[in-house]
Amino acid sequence: MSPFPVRIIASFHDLPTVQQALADLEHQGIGRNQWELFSSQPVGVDENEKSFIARSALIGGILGAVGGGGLAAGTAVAMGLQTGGMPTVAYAPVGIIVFALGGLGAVIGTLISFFAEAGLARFPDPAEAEIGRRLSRGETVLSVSCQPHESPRVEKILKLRGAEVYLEA
Amino acid sequence: MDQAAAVAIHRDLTRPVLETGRGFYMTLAALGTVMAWALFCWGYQVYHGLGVTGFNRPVFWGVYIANFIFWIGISHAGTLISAILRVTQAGWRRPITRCAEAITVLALMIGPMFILIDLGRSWLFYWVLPYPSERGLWPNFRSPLLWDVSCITTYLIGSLTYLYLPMIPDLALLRDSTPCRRWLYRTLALGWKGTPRQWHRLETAISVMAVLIIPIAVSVHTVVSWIFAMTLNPMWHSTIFAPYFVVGAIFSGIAILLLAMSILRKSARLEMYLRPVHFNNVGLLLLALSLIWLYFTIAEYVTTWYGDLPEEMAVFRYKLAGPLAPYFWGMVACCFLIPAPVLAFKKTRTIAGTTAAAALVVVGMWLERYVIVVGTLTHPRLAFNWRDYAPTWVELSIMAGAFAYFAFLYVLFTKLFPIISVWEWKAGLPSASPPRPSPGATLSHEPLPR
Amino acid sequence: MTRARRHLMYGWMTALATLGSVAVWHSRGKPLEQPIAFSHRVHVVQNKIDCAYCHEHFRRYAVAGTPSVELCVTCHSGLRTSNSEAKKLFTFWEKRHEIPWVRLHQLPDHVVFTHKRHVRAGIACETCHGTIGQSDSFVREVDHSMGKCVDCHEQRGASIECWTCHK
Amino acid sequence: MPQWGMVIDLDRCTGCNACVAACHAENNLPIAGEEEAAKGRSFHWIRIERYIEGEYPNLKTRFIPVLCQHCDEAPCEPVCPVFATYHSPQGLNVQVYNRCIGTRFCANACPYTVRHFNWFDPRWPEPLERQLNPEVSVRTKGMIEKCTFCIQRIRKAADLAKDEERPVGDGEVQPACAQSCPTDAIVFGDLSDPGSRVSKLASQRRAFRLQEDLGTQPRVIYLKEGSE
Repeated sequence: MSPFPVRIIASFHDLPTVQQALADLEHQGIGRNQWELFSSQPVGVDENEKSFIARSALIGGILGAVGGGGLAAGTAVAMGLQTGGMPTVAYAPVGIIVFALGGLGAVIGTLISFFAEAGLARFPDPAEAEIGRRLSRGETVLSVSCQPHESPRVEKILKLRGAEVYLEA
Repeated sequence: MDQAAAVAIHRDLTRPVLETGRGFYMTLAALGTVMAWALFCWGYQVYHGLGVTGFNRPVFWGVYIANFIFWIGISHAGTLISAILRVTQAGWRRPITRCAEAITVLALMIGPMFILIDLGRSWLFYWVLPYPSERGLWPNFRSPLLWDVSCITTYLIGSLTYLYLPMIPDLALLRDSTPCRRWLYRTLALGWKGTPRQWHRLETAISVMAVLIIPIAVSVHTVVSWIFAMTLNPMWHSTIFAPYFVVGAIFSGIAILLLAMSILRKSARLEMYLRPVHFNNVGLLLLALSLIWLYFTIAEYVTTWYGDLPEEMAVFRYKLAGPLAPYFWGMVACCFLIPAPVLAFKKTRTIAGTTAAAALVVVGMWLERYVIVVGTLTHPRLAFNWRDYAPTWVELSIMAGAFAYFAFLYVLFTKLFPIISVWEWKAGLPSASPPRPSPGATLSHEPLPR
Repeated sequence: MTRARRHLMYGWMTALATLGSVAVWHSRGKPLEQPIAFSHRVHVVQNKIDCAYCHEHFRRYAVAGTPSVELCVTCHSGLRTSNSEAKKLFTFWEKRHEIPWVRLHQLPDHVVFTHKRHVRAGIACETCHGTIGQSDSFVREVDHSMGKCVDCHEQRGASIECWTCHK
Repeated sequence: MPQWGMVIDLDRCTGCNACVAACHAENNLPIAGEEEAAKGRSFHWIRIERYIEGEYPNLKTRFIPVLCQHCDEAPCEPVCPVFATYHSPQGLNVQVYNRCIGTRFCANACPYTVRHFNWFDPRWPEPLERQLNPEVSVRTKGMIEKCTFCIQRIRKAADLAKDEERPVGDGEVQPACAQSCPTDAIVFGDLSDPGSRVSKLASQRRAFRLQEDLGTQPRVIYLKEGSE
């Protein structure tokens, strides 16, 4: 249960207006933890929060490479069959498998960390259908959570910035 | 951004998804007929054995393997080109990236199919996969075919990811705005909301993938070429093969991308989005690749000719002056002699000009694959065994079926998903440069009404 | 988890369990019908006859062999058996006709197997043939899977080279 | 462990094809038929290659019986994705038919073109299907096959020798081709035994190997034709 019982959803026509509205809200003591922004366009975020995706790709790549090397070399040792006068573990083929599976690991690492960080592949919240409809019309949606007594004030600020507001309990 | 412009873009780019005309069904039906015939031919081949093809000893491979290389080459259209354009932040890439990435994924579904078709005992194809069995048998990683299995698997998963990631916001858009197939878009959008955090992570993931996919794509055609170059056969055992194949792959990939762009432009009414400038730019890329291809081809053939080794010269003569000469010179005409001048002059580098050049290049590159595979195999080292090869109706039908299958999948793809990235196009509009600073934190405070 | 989802999961589990048991039952195999209801148990356990007495080739040849009707009669003619099944033997004998035993084990064409090498290496019949000697019916007990062969060869240090067993 | 090898004396070869016929009978080779053979799909694990030198009327025909060379560094082996072909400790290049999935990569990699592919299920004209050798499997469609140095005969000899607790003697194993050669041009035996007939022949100055420059280390050693 959120400590803020009231959720106000407002849609704006463009991003700069939203940012002005957010500035207004902050002035009124409505902090970062109280609002959420939805946009159909790329928006910037706080760069202080580092993404783990690149490192995850690297880790996945290393795991894949080690796994690939193990698979290729292990198979050669386990089968123990001589072919073409090659050594049991022939380095060039192992290197190729290491490269390929390293790449695979990196791709999977990227994908998993992206899903985890972006909070995807989870059951959506039913309230989002309305937000989605507004986004698909090219609007930008701001959702503000607040205490009941704050809600008229928040609503007023948003409306002053030209938002179309609708309330939700 | 202008609201009206956004609405117009949204309408234009999702129109092919929403409006289905008679042409769509007729196209699918026509392609489906060809595919059904090819499927029958494949069944016929599996039932009777590979003898129904034109293969013999020593020409153990033919049209199927040529098609395998060709389609794996086509798959370099997308991912590699779109990745390079993304990494270099070419602004004009926006309308063509998804179109190209879809070609990659679909071509990668066609190419390996030919290995399956080419197997003598196709039903045992899973023996090349590493899995523990009671027999305790594993595949042989020393074999270039296993390198192919590994690299193509990686490439397929990588390019699927690379196609899918930038599609997520558009899938969410369709989920929220279309009346049809909502379950599909809801499932695929994975609950995308469009929060700043998601946008940021998406862009990070796309840029990581763009960097990753380039070496992976290069490795794929490298190992495809090594299937040939690792043998001791004359004119296969060549160090130039890996880069030669990669260049050829990108070359044919760009050509098929141009063709797809040209067809989409008309059939999906995207004239406003796929403009002459895009054809001009991709056409220039094609020209550059045509020149590089020519350089590699000359390097390959001149060294053979000058070295004058008897086994190699047998193949060389068979290709340039023997029964394969029409194919060889056709390749030279289609890959360089005709398209290069067309692409070189601004006057002919029009939409029609680049499309025609691209069509020729696709044909030319198919001929190149055929000449490489068949030329060498007809002339093994012991001259007693030399023999010609001609494909039979079974091989040609299956090949036609593969082309139809590719077109079928592509038509279906454009029906299910917007072929031009809606959000990327919107983000590329001049008025839409997204404000980067953190909202709420850095903006100036204006006096507020109480 | 929703109700429907849970039901779906139960459905899947039931289907898998059913498939599994069908597979197990299938691999156990059904007893074979023979022209004479021969009992290994009576011969081996009750009358203490050695396997080699009837399957006489196994020390020298690839196949162990089934006994000829003549061999059966050697013993049975001296026995006053009222057993109806044993009487069938004499109808074959009188017609000078071999008993059309139904073959229990047939290795695929690509496998080389000799009883001789295995017996001479000291492998007991029961190692592969299990309890057929104590059984009244004919059930295919020998596991012909390659994994079984390879495991045993590895344990005993025999060659696991492909061409040892494949032809 | 014996290291099997073969010597073929080209001076003695008359190109009579007896070895080809014997090999067919011994190893269950399918009869391709006229039509298929014309397409280049005949099966001969050993074939007599003919090279004609000179202009009419001064012709000289040379014969080389070519069979699988059982290379120590065989180009066909590493390319198989499923280990259907590998090198046995006795130096044989072996093909495991039932493991083969029919990529035909080995056949393309072989510089001697001695590998054969089963384009169809095997066929024999009546009554040849009744003389199949039970010790050799019948290959079905989609498999590669090739000369095995009559491994069934090697296996049989080794089995007998093991019973008698002695090594396989020289000359005890004879592949069908060697056995049927009327001029005794083909000799088979253990190359690691310096006293064996095959070793002695192989150390002659006439000895050469086919396409030696490729570094494939073949196990089949040819003796040059004498030049008078």
